[in-house]
Amino acid sequence: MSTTTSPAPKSMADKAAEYGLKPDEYQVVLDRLGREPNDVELGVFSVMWSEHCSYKSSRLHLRKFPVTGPRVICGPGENAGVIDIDDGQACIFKMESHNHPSFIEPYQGAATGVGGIMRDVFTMGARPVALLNALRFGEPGHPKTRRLVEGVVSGIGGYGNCVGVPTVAGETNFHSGYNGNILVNAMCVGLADADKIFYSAAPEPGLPVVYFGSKTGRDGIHGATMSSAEFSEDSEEKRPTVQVGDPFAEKLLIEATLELMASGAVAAIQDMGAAGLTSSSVEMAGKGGLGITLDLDKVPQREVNMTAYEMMLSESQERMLAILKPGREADGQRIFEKWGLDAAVIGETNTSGHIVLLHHGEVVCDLPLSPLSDDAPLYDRPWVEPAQEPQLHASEVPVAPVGDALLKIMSCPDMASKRWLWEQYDRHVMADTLSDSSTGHDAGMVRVHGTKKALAVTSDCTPRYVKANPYEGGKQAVAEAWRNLTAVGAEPIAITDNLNFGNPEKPEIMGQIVRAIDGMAEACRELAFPVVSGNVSLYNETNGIAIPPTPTVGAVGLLKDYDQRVGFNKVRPGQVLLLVGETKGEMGSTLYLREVFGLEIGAPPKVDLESEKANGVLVRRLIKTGVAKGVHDLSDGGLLCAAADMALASKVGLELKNPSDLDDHIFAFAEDQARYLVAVDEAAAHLVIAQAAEAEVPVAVVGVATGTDLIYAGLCVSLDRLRETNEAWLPAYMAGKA
Amino acid sequence: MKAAVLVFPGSNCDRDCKTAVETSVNGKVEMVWHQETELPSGLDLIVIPGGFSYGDYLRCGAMASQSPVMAAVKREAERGVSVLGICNGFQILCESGLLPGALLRNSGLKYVCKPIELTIENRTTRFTSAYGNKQTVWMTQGNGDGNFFADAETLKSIEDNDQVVFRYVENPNGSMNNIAGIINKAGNVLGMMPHPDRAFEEALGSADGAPMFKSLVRAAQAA
Amino acid sequence: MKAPTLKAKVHVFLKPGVLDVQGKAVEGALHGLGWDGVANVRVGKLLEFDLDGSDPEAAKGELKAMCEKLLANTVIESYKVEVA
Amino acid sequence: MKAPTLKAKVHVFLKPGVLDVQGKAVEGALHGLGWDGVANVRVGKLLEFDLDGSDPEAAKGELKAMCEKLLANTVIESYKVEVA
Ligand SMILES: Nc1ncnc2c1ncn2[C@@H]1O[C@H](COP(=O)(O)OP(=O)(O)O)[C@@H](O)[C@H]1O
Ligand SMILES: [Mg+2]
Repeated sequence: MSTTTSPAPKSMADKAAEYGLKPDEYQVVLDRLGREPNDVELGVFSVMWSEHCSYKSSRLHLRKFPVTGPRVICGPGENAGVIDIDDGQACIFKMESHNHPSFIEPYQGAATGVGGIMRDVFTMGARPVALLNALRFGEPGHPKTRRLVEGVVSGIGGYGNCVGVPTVAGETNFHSGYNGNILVNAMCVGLADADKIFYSAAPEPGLPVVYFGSKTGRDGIHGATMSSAEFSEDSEEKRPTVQVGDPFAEKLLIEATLELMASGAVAAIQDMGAAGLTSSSVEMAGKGGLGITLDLDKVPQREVNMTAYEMMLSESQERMLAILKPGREADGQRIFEKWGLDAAVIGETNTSGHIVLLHHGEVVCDLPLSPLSDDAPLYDRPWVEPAQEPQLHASEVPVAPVGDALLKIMSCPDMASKRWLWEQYDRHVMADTLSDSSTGHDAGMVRVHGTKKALAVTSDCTPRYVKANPYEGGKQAVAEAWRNLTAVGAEPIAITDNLNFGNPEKPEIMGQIVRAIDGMAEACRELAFPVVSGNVSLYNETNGIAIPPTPTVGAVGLLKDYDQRVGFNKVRPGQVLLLVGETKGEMGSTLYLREVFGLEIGAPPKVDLESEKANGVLVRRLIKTGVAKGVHDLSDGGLLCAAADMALASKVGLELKNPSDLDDHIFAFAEDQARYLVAVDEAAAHLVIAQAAEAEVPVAVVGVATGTDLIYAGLCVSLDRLRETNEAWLPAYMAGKA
Repeated sequence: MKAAVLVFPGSNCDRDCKTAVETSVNGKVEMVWHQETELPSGLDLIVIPGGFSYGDYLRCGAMASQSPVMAAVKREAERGVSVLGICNGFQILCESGLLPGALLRNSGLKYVCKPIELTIENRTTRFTSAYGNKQTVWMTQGNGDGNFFADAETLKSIEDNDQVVFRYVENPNGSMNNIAGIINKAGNVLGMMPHPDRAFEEALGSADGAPMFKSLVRAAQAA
Repeated sequence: MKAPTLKAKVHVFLKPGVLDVQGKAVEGALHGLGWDGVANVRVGKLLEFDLDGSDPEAAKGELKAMCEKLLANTVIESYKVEVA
Repeated sequence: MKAPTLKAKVHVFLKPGVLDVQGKAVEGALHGLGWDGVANVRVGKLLEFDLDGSDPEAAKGELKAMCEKLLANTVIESYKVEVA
């Protein structure tokens, strides 16, 4: 066998370092190959062993997640997770980050993030039906923030709207901890028939490998390794060509892919995501235990004189790699032509166990596949128990007039209405949207087309809790997602996660990762809420400053009959408000402390998973039996803010009281977990109380719907004023006036 | 009712339109690919759906208006078949000259998606007869280029001929005279930015789109 | 052998009476940044491409046809073509 | 009295190598309409406006500053300025 080496002025070891391989990792390459790799081969190793593709720092800990369950069809390891939603139907979903690209070029970075996550979902045979996004920006006053918000939001809308998938939910936070590293996590949810799921493993030798979609250019070369490195001042200068998204091409790609699958021609398929052609071909052949040969001259190219290295590492968007069943090339041809896509048979599977690349008739890469996956670095990085914020005592909580505090919190960047943002997202295309960011529900809901079923979707994480205590914060993110699904009447089924952290080579950061995962895993186990897919984004640091730990949870639930759904938008005068769940008065790390006093202190609220479950089961029963007329979970800002949301969405006043022996400000703003505000008809209240007693779930009457004001402990604010306060901030900020 | 829904590369409300017609009036719907040169015979309605035909990259609707199927649509329109263009479909109708005017970038320069209230300005058309004396309707809309423009003379003639069918109660995009939807002089081609195809049952937040399809069924039966 | 090609430029811009919302926004933004001396901003499109052929006059005719048919919406836009 | 003004032109276009989705679509559409001889379509923006001042060289400097700050996204776009 012969390999050609490209002219290599530098030593290969230097190049390895430049491509992101550590010296000991490069040594493994040398040992396994028994020779020096050439440039192309080194490129393949470096991207396959990047943090982004190999999960080398997190893999060990990700194993703690429960990944099975009665409804799990396919857990982590494939392009996306698959769950059973009855009647032979499946839901496929995943969340993924595009943090670094979005910081550099917010529009294209966010747009291609949305495109990438959609491909992960339709690659498995699903039609995408809902999009979500979890965004974390720097503090509003930071000079870059406004432009980043503007760009990211229009990029998300620009892509999702054009492709025609509704964006139905998300979350948006602002904090100085993200000044140098914003987070853009996008989630896509799709639907497929459970017996028509497509996987990436090449099933047999001798099959044609087909490339289809857009042409390959020099976009984003080394994106995978870049997203595995820290930012420094000059990374904006050094960056490689930015990837540009073409949502129109993506739309064609979806239709063509689904049509190709329906034709029965597909044996295996994989989108070209990070590290494009390299990871897709290596994974397809590697998972199938086969080999693969590609002729790079056949790759549709957008630019002239592209090298093998450039083609293999290009991250041009909207491209797919499929392995067809024997003799089915003509089906492909017909379908690609119909949809106007570039396509070519670029190779074949074989039994060699190698990936062999030909360029201009020469072998430019010949690597055994097994070391690429089997010998991928796996690190048990040293970690230390993260510092934890101490539990606060009620006496340590400063007192503010309840009314001032409420208006401050409801108008703060995290709580202010995100209307400016979500009105740029098409939330209704596909004509199955039952609830979205605008409707007053704790989760987005889309119908399973043509049925009475609906999917409920949400994305949650409270980074300030995770920062104060990674373990409890990790638990909380999962619990809040579960609660949000429960609050609309859905059965929570499974989650995807997006773990965003700083540099794992620092023991304190690694400690955050480890403990947050521990907490999440614990909550997933207790709530029977397995993890079916996910993504890890590390090195979110600039000049040594890490982001707040942000393990975002995206969750999916099922409603068997969407007529039984509920929100907090239909509360009527005369209905009684019940608070389900116990209020001990958890004030640590609350919005109250941060927004009113500028204090980011205190242990976050504890998540008692048993009460979480019991309270949720009760609420779901109240919804199912039609007793609950309005439900809102309690989260940021506690009871009073939840009541404010409810009053605004239902356009009805609420008169609240404090039946506890806690001080009024504490009862109003404590962020104890596992709680719901539930509106019921007056006549039903005693029945609910009896049911709750039987289930040993604490419940208290806390008010009644009436009038046009929000009333509590001496506070009386009109809904108009409240609405103005809540709506004003973001549009004013974006117009440069706040 | 027998309807055809056109499908361009980049259409994304084609299925929505089909479902809307099927659900609200139990119509029979055929999907017609943009490269077809003939439409099925005996159609009561041709729907040009929303979306981003050809990515809307040059101008919204520009490339679609040149497609083979649009030549067939023009012929059918001349014969009096009902044509309904929604959102991108409205843009395509203007670009192809079947409706007067043009749709410019929204005055706020942003894509705007929200439920919106419309007044019914002309309830005598074959698209609106089933609205009875309902004064306003709710539908959602979502577009970046819904800002209706026509030169003064054209605008005057549109108004003089009662061609404005829907107006925004609150103008979301700078449209002249708050125009949300217009009809051609002959009364068989309607274009509108809001989506009746996303408002055909209460679960979607509004069923106010359904009477439009009911009106068309009536018209078809009368013909 | 490669056929001779010409370089085509097509400038498409909004007609004078048509409100240029993009231009207005750019103008507002420039003023906001302190460039008060800017006025009458108009935003147009400039398309550049290669065109087979060697006769610039014939090419111009083609370009005009492309504009009328596709590249410009003459209800709201005007165009200029150039060949080099 | 009116201050002297200059006519400014700013051409903003995608850097070479950056995928031009508009250009790609326009090219496809032109081919579809039978203009097969069209290739390498690139779509850019052309901004035209009045600018207070009488010194073209100084104006060019201003225009460049406007481009860097607002008119071009220099991560993916280049620009050319002209003053007349
Ligand atoms: N980036 C976003 N994209 C879409 N919707 C968003 C986004 N940010 C916030 N929203 C929506 O705004 C509403 C309020 O958000 P949030 O306060 O985070 O909800 P909660 O705390 O109840 O889960 C929700 O409906 C949410 O889906
Ligand atoms: Mg919530």
